[in-house]
Amino acid sequence: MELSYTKEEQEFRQEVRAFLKEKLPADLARKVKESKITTRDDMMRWHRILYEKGWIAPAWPKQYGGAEWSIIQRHIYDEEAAEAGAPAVAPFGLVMCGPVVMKFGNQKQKDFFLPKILSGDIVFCQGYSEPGSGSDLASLKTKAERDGDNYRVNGQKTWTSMARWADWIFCLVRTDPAAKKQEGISFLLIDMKTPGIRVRPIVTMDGGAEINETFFDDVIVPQANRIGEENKGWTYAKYLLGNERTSIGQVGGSKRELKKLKDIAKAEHMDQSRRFRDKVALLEIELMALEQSNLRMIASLSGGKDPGAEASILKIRGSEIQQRITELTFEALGPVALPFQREAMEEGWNGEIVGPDYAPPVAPKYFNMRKTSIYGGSNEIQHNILAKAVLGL
Amino acid sequence: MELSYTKEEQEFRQEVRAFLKEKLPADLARKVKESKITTRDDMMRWHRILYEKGWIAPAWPKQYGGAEWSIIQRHIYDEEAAEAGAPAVAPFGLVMCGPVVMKFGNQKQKDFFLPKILSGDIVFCQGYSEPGSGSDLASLKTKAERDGDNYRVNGQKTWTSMARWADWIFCLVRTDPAAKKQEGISFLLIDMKTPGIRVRPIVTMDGGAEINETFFDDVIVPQANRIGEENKGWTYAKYLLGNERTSIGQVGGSKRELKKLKDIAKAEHMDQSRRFRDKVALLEIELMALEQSNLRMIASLSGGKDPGAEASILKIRGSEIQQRITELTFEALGPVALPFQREAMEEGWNGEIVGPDYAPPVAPKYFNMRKTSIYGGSNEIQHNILAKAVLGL
Amino acid sequence: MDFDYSEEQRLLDETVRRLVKDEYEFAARKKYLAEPQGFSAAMWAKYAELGLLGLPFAEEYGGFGGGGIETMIVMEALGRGLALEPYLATVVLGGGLIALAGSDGQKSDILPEIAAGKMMLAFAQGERHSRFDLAHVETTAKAQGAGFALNGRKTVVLHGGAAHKFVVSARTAGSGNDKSGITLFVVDRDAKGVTVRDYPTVDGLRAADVTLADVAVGADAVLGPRDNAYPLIVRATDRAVAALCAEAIGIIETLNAMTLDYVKTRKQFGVAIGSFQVIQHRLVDMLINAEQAKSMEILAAMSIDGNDQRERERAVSAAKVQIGQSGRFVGQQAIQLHGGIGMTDEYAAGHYFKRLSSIEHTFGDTDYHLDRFPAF
Amino acid sequence: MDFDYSEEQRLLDETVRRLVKDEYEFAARKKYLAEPQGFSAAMWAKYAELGLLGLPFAEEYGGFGGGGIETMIVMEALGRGLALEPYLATVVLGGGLIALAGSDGQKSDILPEIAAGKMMLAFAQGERHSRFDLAHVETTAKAQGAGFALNGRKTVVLHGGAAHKFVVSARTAGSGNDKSGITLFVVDRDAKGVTVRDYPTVDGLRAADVTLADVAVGADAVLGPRDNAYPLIVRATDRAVAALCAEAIGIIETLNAMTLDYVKTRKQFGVAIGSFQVIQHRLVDMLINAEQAKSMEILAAMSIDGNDQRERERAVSAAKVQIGQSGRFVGQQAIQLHGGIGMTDEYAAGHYFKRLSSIEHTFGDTDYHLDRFPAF
Repeated sequence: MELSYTKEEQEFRQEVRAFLKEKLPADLARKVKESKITTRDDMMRWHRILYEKGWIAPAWPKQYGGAEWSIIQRHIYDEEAAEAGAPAVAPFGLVMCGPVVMKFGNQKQKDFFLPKILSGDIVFCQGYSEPGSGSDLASLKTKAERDGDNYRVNGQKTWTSMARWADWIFCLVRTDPAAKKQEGISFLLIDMKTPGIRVRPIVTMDGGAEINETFFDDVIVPQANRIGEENKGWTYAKYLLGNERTSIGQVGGSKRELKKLKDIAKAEHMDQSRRFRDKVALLEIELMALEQSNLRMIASLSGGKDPGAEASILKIRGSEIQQRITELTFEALGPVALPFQREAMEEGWNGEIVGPDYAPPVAPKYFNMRKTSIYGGSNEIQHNILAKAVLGL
Repeated sequence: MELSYTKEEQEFRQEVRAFLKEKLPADLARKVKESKITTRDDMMRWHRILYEKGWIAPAWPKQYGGAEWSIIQRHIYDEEAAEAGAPAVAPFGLVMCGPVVMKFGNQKQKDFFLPKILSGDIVFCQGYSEPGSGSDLASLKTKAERDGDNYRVNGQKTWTSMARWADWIFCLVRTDPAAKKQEGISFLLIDMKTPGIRVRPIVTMDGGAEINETFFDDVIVPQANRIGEENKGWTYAKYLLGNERTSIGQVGGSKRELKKLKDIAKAEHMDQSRRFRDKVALLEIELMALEQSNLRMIASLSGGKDPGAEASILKIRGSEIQQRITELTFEALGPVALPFQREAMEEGWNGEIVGPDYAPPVAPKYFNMRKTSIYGGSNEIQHNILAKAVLGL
Repeated sequence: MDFDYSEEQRLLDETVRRLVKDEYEFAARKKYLAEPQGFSAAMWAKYAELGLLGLPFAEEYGGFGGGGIETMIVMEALGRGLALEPYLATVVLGGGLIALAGSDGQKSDILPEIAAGKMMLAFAQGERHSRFDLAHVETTAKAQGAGFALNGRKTVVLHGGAAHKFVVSARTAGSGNDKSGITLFVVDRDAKGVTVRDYPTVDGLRAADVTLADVAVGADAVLGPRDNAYPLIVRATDRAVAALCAEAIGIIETLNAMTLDYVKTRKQFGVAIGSFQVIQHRLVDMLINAEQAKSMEILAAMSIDGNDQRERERAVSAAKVQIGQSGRFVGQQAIQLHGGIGMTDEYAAGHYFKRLSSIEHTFGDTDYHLDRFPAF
Repeated sequence: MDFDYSEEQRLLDETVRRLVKDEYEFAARKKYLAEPQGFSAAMWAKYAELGLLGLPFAEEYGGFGGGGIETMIVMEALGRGLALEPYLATVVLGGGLIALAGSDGQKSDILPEIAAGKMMLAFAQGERHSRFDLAHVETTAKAQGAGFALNGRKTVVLHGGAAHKFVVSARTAGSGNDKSGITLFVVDRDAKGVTVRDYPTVDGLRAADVTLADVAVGADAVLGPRDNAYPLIVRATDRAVAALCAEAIGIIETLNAMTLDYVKTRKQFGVAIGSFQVIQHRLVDMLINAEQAKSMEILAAMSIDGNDQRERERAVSAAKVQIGQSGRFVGQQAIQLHGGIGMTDEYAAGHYFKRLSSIEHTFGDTDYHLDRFPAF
């Protein structure tokens, strides 16, 4: 047993660190660290830098232009990028759709999509959830009817993150309404510029609008844009959901946010409060434990084992920790967190902030992070998964 | 709205207080306050004193020799008795079986049992639970077969508190094995001296033996000792379980125990610990809230409303509070709570105690009180009841 | 012992509940939010009409002599509708301070105007570094002629933007967070040197930063005892806390009802999610939290008019702790059980959750009140 | 980065797990409890035979040079069986102190004897008013001739009754809870003036009060630096805490397995109670608690041999906090889900629960270690 990294892994960490120091634009890192609103341009700027370095797709095989890193290398990169304040890269093409195209797409689809996902020329968004489907994803109703060489798609997707930024959407659609619910689903790639697609932003309670409703009204999609076989989409969808379970606990991001919580608490003299110190200590211990649990899982994965359902543990505790950090930051600030100053979170705003500079995002973030125990399979669903798959109940 | 008691109620409280001051034997009160083991003699000594005063059956009508107190008077008495350290009076005859005899028994049964329950000449115990029945009480298997004018009873009851002290047991037995599970049950009163009854103490993890297994091996019971109709026992059993729901939260006892926790904490200088003070404060606030909730329910009962399932709230929070008090007492004592000194909890023991005088019962009590969220319908069952009856789920 | 309302209280309860039910539907509230002051001028007039704005004042000042229970009844109802108007700021806090400590002149100048719906007040107390410490006052009032010159900056003054007058705490002696040396002043919003920066708060209500630059006030602007306003501030704030607890109960009960309704109708995997045992038990825990919190709300309301300061503070702080904890649990679980829809701005649950969070951090959070509650 | 055991560690793990499985069934444990010393002399001999008693010592003293991970492996297995023998007292604490700070003479006198199973040690440290403060030492050691005279009373000395020698902390200078002025002494149990009162503890193990009345010891009884044993005590205690964490993991995992098994077989209302969703989620929470605790157990074991004191204390205290919380949750829920049967002495769950509770209050409880963990 050995806690430390191999010499090669340590060198890799140095390389990552040097790269981040040199190439990560300071204004982007500041935005991330100050929880300001990042734009599509911000995201794509960083995408291009990673693309040029050859690091945009850490898990992709080299033959498709990926970095083909080991799982430990990916973990090291994630840690360093989170600490440095690198903006998130949209996962929908690189982590979700890309691997599906690679595994189940035909040669033409691979040739067309994979290079563009890498370069950022195509940004994907995800068309899974629907109003009413919630955790019961397979109950989806958006239908695609054959129409010559095309499908005619009608229906509605919801909670579509980045729909307004995306060039394409990958969609689960019902192609056989008579079949059992998992069996009549197909996996389509749809150009967002196709007539009949309408996107409506959903404002969330924190005042942001990261998510959208996406409406499909007689949208014509070539059958050539279907991945794999008709009515086998559920298989591809499940494959997609199984990817990248090791970063599901968001340890790197939480470590960065915990550090920020401490900075804010110090500035507010809350490090003098025994009660508050205890809460932060308990949270930090939970996070230490989660980090260790994550490392254990990574070590076991890199030893060739399948984490499977156990990754649900990381999702549950990880989301609770993310939420708790924002909860305590709100507590640290107290009454001065109450003014609602969304404009102060936007780039280029020059007005005078009420309270300290770090105040505006604090309460909205607490509100917004309630989502982490809901999305991606609610924590209740994760409990069900663990009960069944790990405990055999 | 008025928090305070009426003049009459205040006078009643004074009367109770004066009585307790005069009549409650100091050695008994000390035993209770020091959590020493009380004996059958202790209990019966106090029983006789209350009997002579006419207060042994607060809820019984005067025609049967009860005090016929209002629900508020009963609450006042409970509060004062708990604070003074009066020993518990066995509830099995007075609170449980007596009212069933009164309501469903025949005249002969009333004439025989009620005066003896009052005087203490008959102490009852309860034969409901069986191994395997748990929260699913109606699944009981002990059977009573007709044999001339008698029943022949075979089977086993468990968790029988006070079985070794009791003169009689009231039992649920299966008289029609073919009927649906609630419909073939009868309610029998059985003399514990009947041949074929064997009692085996169950030692619990705290080292005590309050509870027992009671075995019935061809026990002959006259049909005259059946309450009401054959196979209608479930109706009487349910009536019994509905009694005395207002004291289910054990507020009086918890107030006394909280006070003791504070005394111990002070003696151990734990009142100097901010963390410990906070825990005690949070617990006291929960108890204040529970007391208010209890008073609200009592006021509503005395206004003629039925608390029904809402009493389950008192059971859940009340048991949690009882447990938490013992948990914090254990914490307050720390390592000196670890020596196991059961003999020091018994009367007349003159040895030298390891650690402070109040140490011996602390850890055993913590262990023992885990039962409060299990017995009388586990807290999970109480949740089920509330979900169904109050929330309509 | 009696937990039933008197006939008058029952009527009041019915009146305000009906008002909120009829006039404060979620859609109506959205419209009120868009009004210039961020709340409904028409509702304010209705409150006046129904006598709510003078409720706690003596009859001679146009009031009805109501106490803690009456305020509780009103605040609970306002909580149910997430009402936006400055009832707490004007009636409970501003008016409350005038009623508690005002001179006859101040009372007859101000209270009837409040009761009539013509004047709004705000309590300019908090400062950037005061957090919840009521004695932390850096704003100064220096003697100047027969009166005083006020200098300082107050922040997150509830409904400061709508106020015609401010009750301002300022230091006439001492420094830092000395409990003595604090004096209250009644200051016109239009007085020279007063600048008000109005902004929304995260719960949709309004607050303001109030800057005082050499604001000259007369000796008659002093409210209550000179140098010794601290106990008065504590008392008024305790009333505000009891009122906030009542508002929180209105919110908690509404969220519980909303969530119960949702789980009964929302289907997943072919059945209502309320049929899942885990969801059922969660709702039971929300119910228990609500019941415990309600008990403490009532205790605080019953204690608030008493003269035993220790008992009053104990009850109020215990209530704020209990309601802070219950409210956080209920709020978070209500969002969780609603799932995605609960996260959206167009659905009501999130707004209730935000107001509940905001109440938790107003006039002392859970830790602050835990500190004030004497365990030993 | 590697969380797999080395081949040797794997073998050790297999060996001790098998030993406990074969020899420490619950029924066997009951018999061991009834032995005169309250544990199994035969098991102790087996531990010696398998090399477990010398595991952490250098080879020259009959040991195997094992570190934190090896101790973790053994303690985890002992936890699984709720083993009664004084492994912690003799090997980890007593032997550990000798190995850390003993003179060559002390090491060669004592360590081979421990390894051979012929000598047991106990650490006589705690006193009536010390709680968890390792610097609170009232026992005195006054210079007397070339040696010292020891006076004082130690309480709840783990396995003091079985010990042949005590390592005693005593004050050679300073007072109260000064960190300096503490010296360790090796004292024979048979020395004149030593009285041992042996008793069971609530978890079924044994402890003793050790009274020292003018106990004369030579200068060669001093263990480690004179007046400056405090850092040594902290270091040895940290090892004991890491070992206790491992024992706790053995218990937690056993309780989880036992409870899982129980809910799969126990029927209520015609179905296994494990089919109820609330029970299922509870078991998942127990699993998550166990996983988080196990992560911290490993972290503590890996850190314990390091020389960075701050890192070591941080890891050890974090582990004790996590395991204290997880252990309390798992223990209480295991009893709850077992229902009545879990409350009985004849069923194993209660015994695991009691030992877990006892561990929580040994060498610093959750609050103590939370205090030692630097949040800022």
